[in-house]
Formats: sequence, structure tokens, C-alpha cells
Amino acid sequence: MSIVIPGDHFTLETGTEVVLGPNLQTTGNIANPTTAGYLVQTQTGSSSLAYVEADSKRYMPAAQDFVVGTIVGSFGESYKVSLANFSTPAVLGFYAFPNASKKNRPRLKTGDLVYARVASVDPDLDVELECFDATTGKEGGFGHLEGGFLFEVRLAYARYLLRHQDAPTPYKTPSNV
Amino acid sequence: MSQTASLKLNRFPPDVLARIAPDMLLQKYLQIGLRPSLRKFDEFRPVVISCAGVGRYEASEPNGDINGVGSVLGSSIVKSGKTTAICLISGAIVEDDHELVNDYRTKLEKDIIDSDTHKDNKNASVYTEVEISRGASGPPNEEEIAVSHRLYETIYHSGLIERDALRIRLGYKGSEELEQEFVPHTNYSFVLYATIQVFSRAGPVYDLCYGALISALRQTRLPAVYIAEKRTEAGVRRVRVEEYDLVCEAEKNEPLKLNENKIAWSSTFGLVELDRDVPHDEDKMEIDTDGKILLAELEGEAEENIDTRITVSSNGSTLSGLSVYGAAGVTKEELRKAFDLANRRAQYVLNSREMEM
Amino acid sequence: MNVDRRRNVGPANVKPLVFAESRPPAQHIDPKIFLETGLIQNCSGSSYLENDKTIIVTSIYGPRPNFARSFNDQASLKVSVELSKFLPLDNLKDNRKNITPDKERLVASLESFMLSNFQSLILLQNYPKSSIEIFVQVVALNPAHSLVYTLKNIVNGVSVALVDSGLNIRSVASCGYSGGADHEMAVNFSGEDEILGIWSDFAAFDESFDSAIDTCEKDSLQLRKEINGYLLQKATAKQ
Amino acid sequence: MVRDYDISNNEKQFVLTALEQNIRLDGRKLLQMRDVHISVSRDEYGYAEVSLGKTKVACRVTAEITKPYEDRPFEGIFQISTEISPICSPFFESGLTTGGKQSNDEILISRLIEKAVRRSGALDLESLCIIAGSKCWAIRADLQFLNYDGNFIDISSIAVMVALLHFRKPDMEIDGNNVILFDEDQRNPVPLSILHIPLCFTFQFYNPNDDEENIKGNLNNELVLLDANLIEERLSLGSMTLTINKNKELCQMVKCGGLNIDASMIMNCCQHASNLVDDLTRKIHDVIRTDSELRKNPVEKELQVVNQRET
Amino acid sequence: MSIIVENDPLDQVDGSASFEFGATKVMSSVTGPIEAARPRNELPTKAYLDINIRPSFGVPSTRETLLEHKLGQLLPAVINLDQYPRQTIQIAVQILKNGEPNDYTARQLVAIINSVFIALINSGISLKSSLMATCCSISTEGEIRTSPTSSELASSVSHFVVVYSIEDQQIDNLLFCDGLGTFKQQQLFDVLDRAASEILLNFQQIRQAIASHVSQNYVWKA
Repeated sequence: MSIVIPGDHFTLETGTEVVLGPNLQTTGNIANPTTAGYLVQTQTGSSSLAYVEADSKRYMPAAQDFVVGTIVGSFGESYKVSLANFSTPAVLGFYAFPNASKKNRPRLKTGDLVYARVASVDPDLDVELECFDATTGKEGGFGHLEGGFLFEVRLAYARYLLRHQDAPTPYKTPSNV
Repeated sequence: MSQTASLKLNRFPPDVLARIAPDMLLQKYLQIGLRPSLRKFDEFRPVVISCAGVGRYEASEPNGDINGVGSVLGSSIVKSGKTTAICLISGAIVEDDHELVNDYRTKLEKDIIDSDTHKDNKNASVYTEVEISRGASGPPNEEEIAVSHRLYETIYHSGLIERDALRIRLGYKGSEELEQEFVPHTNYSFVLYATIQVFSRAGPVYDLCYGALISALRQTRLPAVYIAEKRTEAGVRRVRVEEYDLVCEAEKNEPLKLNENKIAWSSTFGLVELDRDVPHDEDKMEIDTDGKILLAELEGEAEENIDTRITVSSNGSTLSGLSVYGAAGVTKEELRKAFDLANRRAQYVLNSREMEM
Repeated sequence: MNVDRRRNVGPANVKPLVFAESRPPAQHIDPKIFLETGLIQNCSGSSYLENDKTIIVTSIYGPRPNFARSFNDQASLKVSVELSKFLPLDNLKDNRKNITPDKERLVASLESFMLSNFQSLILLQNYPKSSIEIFVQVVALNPAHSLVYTLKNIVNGVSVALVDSGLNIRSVASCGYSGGADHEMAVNFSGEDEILGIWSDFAAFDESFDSAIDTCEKDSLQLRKEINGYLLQKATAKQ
Repeated sequence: MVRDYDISNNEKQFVLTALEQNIRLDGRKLLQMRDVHISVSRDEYGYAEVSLGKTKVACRVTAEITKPYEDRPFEGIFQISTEISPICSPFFESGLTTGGKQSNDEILISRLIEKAVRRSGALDLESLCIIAGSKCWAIRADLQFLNYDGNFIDISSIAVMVALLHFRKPDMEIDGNNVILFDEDQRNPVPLSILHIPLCFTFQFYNPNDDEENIKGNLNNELVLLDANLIEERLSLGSMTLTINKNKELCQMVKCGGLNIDASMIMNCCQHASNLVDDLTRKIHDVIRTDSELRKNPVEKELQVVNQRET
Repeated sequence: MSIIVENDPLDQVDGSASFEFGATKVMSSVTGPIEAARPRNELPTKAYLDINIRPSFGVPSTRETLLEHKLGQLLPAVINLDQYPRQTIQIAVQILKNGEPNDYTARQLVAIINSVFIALINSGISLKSSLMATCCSISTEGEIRTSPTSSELASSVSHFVVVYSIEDQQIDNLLFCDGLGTFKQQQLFDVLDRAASEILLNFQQIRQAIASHVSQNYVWKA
């Protein structure tokens, strides 16, 4: 794998389906990395995948990511959840919990930790979180986290840990101790 | 219930389109070889330089008596298109301290080394404050500060004003030479200040302010200064403080010496790529230019949206104070074109009758 | 130590220029005024008034939306007076208080006088939820002009700018001046023989006070003629 | 709007529970200070970088000749600037974007450092006088806060003192009303006259149980720790700063509100600080001594200059 | 010129770097995209750049404001600001060593631009291309010097800060040029050529610094 920086153009094969991953920008069939990192290109059948594996500190929400956030307040019928210090908070609706209804709403306080899934991301809107498994509608392990400690790690390491279940450190990050 | 929805083609007047889609409007004009400001691509706004005539040593009417009042030393009014800048220059006196701090060596060696110690600050500049009237009061905003400091920086490095030109040669009252024994130990220099007020702001403010400042400096006259008296005061706790009262002559003055070949005029250009994809009327004249179009003096919402700019000062042949920036990138060819226009513009403005005043 | 970070003020230990006065400032004041309107594009109305080496530029912004307050049934009026740097301010003394106030207090008292004058002249109720701002810039000042005389110039400048702005006003104001050896007065008249404001340093309301008012009125009538003449000429030129 | 770190209840509880057991996140004991690392510039005078764990501060001292204050004709001028740039954390907003308004933390740090160093007379101001009433040295110490991990106060006092000790001003001679300054090549620059080295020690107070217990006075099991890191500082219920020098003289003691604490605890804190101040002072002196030894021997320098001139 | 780059020395910001060449040293940090501190900084279609530059000594003045302004003119050419609507990208710069006379800012501006670029890379913010800045001066004899020293600057007739974008290891576009003092048209073109080859040469060092930092972040890949 080679290390690329912005400006290192490479040509995408035409005629085949190419799935573009993070940190790439294209004009026509020319792709340009938007940050420095490892260029990953893999071929699976007729389609190929290209992305730049880059490390950074600030978490940028992406749909279907599993995240741990801190409740920083509530607004209308939803909580505001901080995913990274000083970032725009994400929104977690009161009804985005399993079996939630007008009468049975979750009781979370400011400062509580929640484990959630990123439901939708649009740069022009607030990020939305959900605390249930999208396929089953059940709890799926999401919700309020009690006890333990929150460790901040660099994003590349977090991804590494998520992909390698046998990693020599606690399983999930941010994780419970 | 049958209703048909129809999409109506929306038409916006140019000023509305300029606000909601400035790039679109600009492209529509460029396609037919015009600019939103209706000037030719390389055409500048007309500029009128006049004497404000409010300086102490200036006369308010041609051939009239000098005003003889106030502390303004030079002034100018420059009008470019609809925008006006009024520049006033004043001054103060400062005790030269560079002798003191940079004169590292012992007295014996002073003469040998003097030649190379003062090289670094042979230039002087004008402490400038630009104020753009915009219907709000308060401290200067970022743009005003940037323009002000840019003027200071450009004048300083251009070498227009030498430090020596501001040095005060002290005399006695009524212009007699000062006798050697009364010459104070310290040297004095003038410090120049300028304030520039911009009204009806449109187009490049920097160019206008530069023009106003240069024009005012050309009108600036420095007073003759004499020592009125030497005071030795007993200050706090009986510390003796030696003070000189320096007085400026009411009428006697001499013009501020400028390096004539450094007098320049500043021009700003925008660089924009012609977008062939923007729909336009087929039958209209098509301009043939590949690459980017150079527009002189951007004005108005649609044009000022262009973010690739070239600003350069020229005395007609030599350049100074260059600023180039923009995402589009600038080629040498484009620079050459801009420089040629800036040179011609400077020759025209600097030699015009108004500039002579 | 507080330093102004937004201005390039130069070295700190400077001495101001002190000029030897070879001749007393001219006592004769030339009453001729030069008027021009509409010089400033990006505002509702503007005027340029030049009188005997004093230059006053007025610009009026508004009515524009007022977000500062939740609701007001009439426009809020704000007057800002700015004295340019380097102006000879020695003669701008407030004789009513027998002190030479600093620049800020001087400006504040000018602003409050103008505010009370024009508040009753502009039909503010026609512009609810809005704000109207008047900016007066004294660009150049004849050192022979006193505070009261400058005030007169400022008021007339604002008055012309108001007409240029097209804002609803009851009438065109014009301000007259009367200056004696020891007393000065400026009176602002609306068109209907009504006094909008008086600035005077008279201690008692005696005959001299009355005669000063009369002088002001005459002066104001003369000025009104000039202002109206200019405005008419401007209006016909437009057609 | 004030931005702050979002610290979860879980983290808060974890830290406090650990503190109760005399354990801190970084493995220190409650009253243990992080390692102080000091480095000074080799090629210029008056520049020091100090780190305390991850907290990092630099200080630059500069001098110029100016006119003394009217009411203090025999004294020079000494200023310390403590503006915090967002470079050390987005938690601190820059002065200009907030319209010149400083944050509370910034004001607190600047006041404490001002009192600790300037008012305690660490720098001999009278030695900065050149010609009474007309010329004196103005010494300026600019603190540059580079990384925030708690305890800016203590590290600032160290940085300012090291930079002052490291600084040399040009040597000079007075000839009537003229001042002649000597270049570094000509005469060795001279150090400032430092009268003592005041150092700050900041203690943070916590109550893992209930605040009310403290006020009622039944139970006083509040915890005290020294040299807090970021999360400890954000969770603190009150703090106290002691400024003390090698002679065990207390120069300043500040406790602005916060948790009520037992009076006897103050004595314990003083005792603890006075035990630490010796080591820290020695460390500072060591750094300065090593630096001056590393610099060229003055005689050698003189000869070099002479040689250069002859060739 | 010999360049010393320190990658990500700071802990609390999203990306940081120090850049040192000759007697000039600058430390820069980038944080973002973060929530706008006040509503007026929220731009509906792109990120707001909050730039803050602090001098090596003394309080920030109009000199630093102009430097901030210049940086603000350059950066939109490389940052994909439209990917972060309503957000703020905070850039804080601390000049550590001026390395030039007080009336000059050329060397500092070069170090600022280069360190901010590396800090931007470290922060992961989306960039359009790579870039590098360098400075040149023209002496009284008309000689061009690249990366002039303090005394060379002081005795020069004119000096320039030049920024080129770099694509595919080649010099691409002239993104920024700031020239002070007097010069002829041809002299400027010579300066641009010299600057371009200087940048091409020195960018290798920056590239290497970035690459070694990337591999450091992925130690487990080795």
C-alpha cells in the first residue's frame, strides 16, 4: 500500500463499477486524495473499491457507525449528544429507543453516556442517532452505558480495533473497562 | 379534482440574480462579451484626483493664501467611479531612538561601523487608518485593518519615503541657524499619520486608498521646526528631566521629499474562467478566448464574487506591492497581461493633469 | 497597558505638532455654503456641505429592520457624529458649561441635541419595527468656527440629507446662528415658524436673548432659501 | 457562548472513585507533581519551554529602552502577558473573536502570575533604571500557552522565572545623556537582577460524596491533590494556589471560593509545597547553569571578534 | 534550506505542526470542523475559517491581522470548505521565532503557510491539493536569493512570498504571491521560476515528514 497526499492523482478504470470510499474526490475518472494516508484499492468481482485510509482525531459521523456519546442537553423531543468535544452535537430522538412511546420515554440525564448508531448524516442537517437495531427494532445492546470509563483513541486505532477482534487491547473503543 | 401544475420559467432582474447566483449572472454577461458593470474587460473606472485644500500649508483656492491653520499637512480627494476617498495627512515629532539602540559600538569605532548598522531601516512609512463608511460605527473591522496595514507595509518597502526625508533640521525662531552649543543631544524626526475615509464603497478599496494616500503625500508639506526653549524640570522626587519645546513655524514649510520614481498607482484585476456550459443565446456575439478572462477593477456583486485576484502597483514601468491569490491559479501569461495594463494605467493616471494639481 | 490592536498607531513617545500662531484666526466668517446630495451610493440619503473650509458629510441609513428590540411601534433614531482625526478642536468649546470637554463628551452632547431635534421632525411612526441611523462626519473644520457655528452647519447638512433620503418628514429644517462678542446661539427652525431646538449660552432670557433669536431666524430664513434653491434646482435637473 | 469539554458522568465517577483510593488516572499519588521538563534556547537569550506532563508553555523575555512611568522615575518597567491562544485547546477562545474579552480562566491566570512574580518583587525594578526619569529598561515576558492538560498556573510561574533567569540584556554605558549599547560580540550581555524565585503550587479540592456534608461540617473527607491534569481540573470543586520561594517564604495564597475546606488542610498544603520548592528551584538553577556553561567562554569570544576584524 | 518539521506535537487540537527553517520557527494548529462559536460565523454553504495568529513577542497588532488576512486569501484555494457547511475550522498560529527584522513578515508567512498545511493534513480536513510556500529576495545588484536570511532581507530591494500547488509531484498552479519593494516584470518571472524549483526540491522533505507520520499512526501495519 502506498502513502498518498492531496494532489497525487490516479486514474480509475473506466467501464467497471468503482466504489469510492472516504477521502477521495473525483473529476471524471481522475481521483484525488483529500488527505494523507494509505491508498487502498481492492477488486471484488466486477466492481472495485478505492479509498484512503487516513488517521485523524476528530470523529466525523458516517451513517451506520456505532458510537458512544455524552448527553449534553435536550431540545424539544430529542437529546443533544456530543460525539466529540466542541463538535456540533448530534440529535437522538426520544422515540429512537426500542419500545419508546409518549408514556414510555427514556430517562437520561445530562452527562450520561449512550451507545448508539448513526442513523443519518447530511452536511446541511444535524446528525441523527438511534438506539435500536435497525433490522430487528430491538435493543441490540444500544442505550445508556453505566459505570466504566471513556477512553479517547485516535480514529485509525478505533477502526483497527473494530476490525481485529483479537486485538491485544480491550475490544470496543470507546469501551467499558 | 383535476388541477394541473405548471412550471413557470422564473426570470430575475440582474440585481436579484447577482445576489442569488452571482457566478451565473457573471457568466451570462461574459458569454456575450460584456461585464455586469458594463465596462470593457480591460477598462478601468474613470478616476478624478483633486486637492482637498484643507492642509495647513495648502491654499483652498488656486493662487490663494495658504490656510495657515490646523495640523493637517496634506490632503487629497480621489474619486473612482462612484467611490470617493478623502485622505488627510498629519504628523508628530519623535525623538530618534534608533541611534540609541542600534549604536552598539564604542564611540571610537562608531564611524567605521555606522555605514552598515543603519542599512536595515533607511525607509519610513505612514501610519494609516482606513475607514470605510458602511452605516455602522465602532472599531475598524478586519478588512479596514488589513487595507491600512497593507498600505503601511507597501509604502515602507517601496522606498517612497526615506527616513532622512523626515529628519528635522532644527533652527531658531525665524529660521536662523542653531548655534552648535545649543544643539540638543538627540535628533528628532517627523512621524506621519494618515486617515482615509471611503464613501460609497464599490470596487477595489485598496487601489483607491493607495491612490488617495500617494496623492496626499505629494501635497504634503512639513513645517520648519525650531527650539523655543530648553526646560530643565524638577519632576517627581526631584529628578531632573531635560525637555525641549519644539515649535513648528506657522507658515514656513517645505514639501515632503518623496522618491519621485517610486510614485506608483495600484490596479486590481480579477481572473475568471469562461464557463462554456452556461446556457446562452446562440445568436449573440461569442467571444473567443481560451482560458481565463482578465477583468480590470471588479465592481458590483457579480464581479466581486470572483476570488482570483491580482493587485499590483506600478510607476509606469517598475512594479511594487504585488498581491496574487486565488484557487484558479495564475499563469505568467496572465500576470504579464495584468502588468502591462497596470503599467499603462499608471502612466495615464500619474501623468494626467489632475495629478499635477 | 491597553494598546489599540486594531490600529497601527506608530511609536508611543511622540510629541504632537505645536504651531506658532503668527496671525489670529480669521474672525470673518464666510456664510456661503456649497451643497451636494446623493454622493454616497450605499445609503438612503446623503449630503455634502462645505462652508468656509468646514466640510461635513452626512449619510442616512434606513429605514432598515431593527433586530435589537423585540417590537417597537415606531422607528428608533440614532445619530452618530464623528470628528475626523487631525481636526483643530481648540475652538470647539461648550460655553454653556464653561469647560473644554474632551472629544467624547463633545460628540455626545452634539448627538443628543441632534437626536431631540430630529426625533420630532421625522415621522418615525410611519416606520414601525425599523431603525434609522444618521451618520455625520466632520471631515474638515475651519479652526475659526466655534462649536455653535459648527452645530449649525451639521444641522443643515443633516436636513438636506433627510430630504435626499426620501424619509417622511414634517418639513425641512434649517438652522440659524447668531454670534455676539460673548454669547452665541443656534436655533433650529422647522418650516412653520416652529423652533425645534435651541443651543445657547445665554444666562438670562433678556432682550439680547430675544434679539439673538431674531438674528437666528433671519439667518435660518436665508439658509432655507439656499437649501430650497438647491433642492429645486436638483429636482428640476432630474426631470 | 462558552465552549466546554463534555465530560460524562461515567468519567466523573470513575475519576472520583479512583481518587478516593489515592489513585490518579496517570498513576500518580494525590500530592505528586508531574515531571517538570525545562529547556532553554541555545542561540538566544530569554527563551524557555517548560512542560508538565502534556501541559506545555513557552516564555520569551524581551527588553527595550523606554521612558519610565512619571510617578516612578527610578524604576524600570516589567510586564507579563498571559493571553491564551486557542492553539492549546479550542476551549480557550482568542481575545479578538470574543471582542477583546478575556475568559475567566485567562483573567485568573494573569492575576495570579502577576501577583506571584511581579508583586512579590522577583525582578529588581530599580536595577532597570538607566537615567532617572528619562530612560529605563522595559522588560516584557510573553507567555505562549502551547498545550493544555491542566495546571497552567504552576507551569507559567516556572516558565516566567526560567526565562527571566535565562535572559541577558545588552551591556551599556552612559555618556552624558547618551546611552551606548554594546553588541553581543563586544561585551557579554548582562543578566537581570533576580531577587528570589517564587513558584506556584496549585491544589485542587474534591468531595466524592456530597457538598453539603462539608458545609454542615460533620464529615470532612474532602480530597486534595496537586498539579491536576485536564479532566481533574475540569471536575475540581475548588482550588488554592500557594506561591512560595526557596526560603520557605509564602508570597501569595489564593483560594477563590469553591469547596469549603478544613483550615488545617491549608497548613498541610503549605508544608507540602515548601518540601517541593527546593527540588524545583534546584532544577531551575541546574538548567540555567548548564546553559551558561555551554555558551562560549567570554575571552574566547573577544579574541574571535578581534581576529575577524583583522582579517 | 534545511527544514525541520514536527508532526502533531500538540494534544488538544485536531492537527498541528511546527515548521522551522533557518532562524524562523512557527507552530500551527487546526481544529475542526467544530460548532460555530457565534451565529454570525455560521455560513450557510461553507465552513468559516477562524484564523488567529500570535506574534513571538508582544500583543497581536495590525501586522498579525494582515497576516491572518493573507492566510485567509490563500486557504480557500486548498480547503474544500463547501464540504462543511455551517461549521468552523479554527486555525491558531504561534510564531516562535521571527528570524527577520520587525518590518518584514516574509519568512514568517512562509513558515505559517507550510506549518498550517501540514497541520491541515494531520487534522484530516478535506483538501484539494498539496501546496508549499517559499520566499525570495532581490538584492541591490539584482541577484535573486531563495529563503533569504534576516540580513539579506534587510538589504534587499524587494522580497516575495510564493505559494504553488503541487500535483503529481509537479509544480501546478501559482496560488499566492505577495511581493513588496520594487521590481521589474522580468525579475518577478525569474523569482517565480526560482521559487518553483526551490519548492519542488524542498517539498520532498515535507512529503517525507507527512509519510513518516502516517506510517507512525499505523504502527500495526508495519
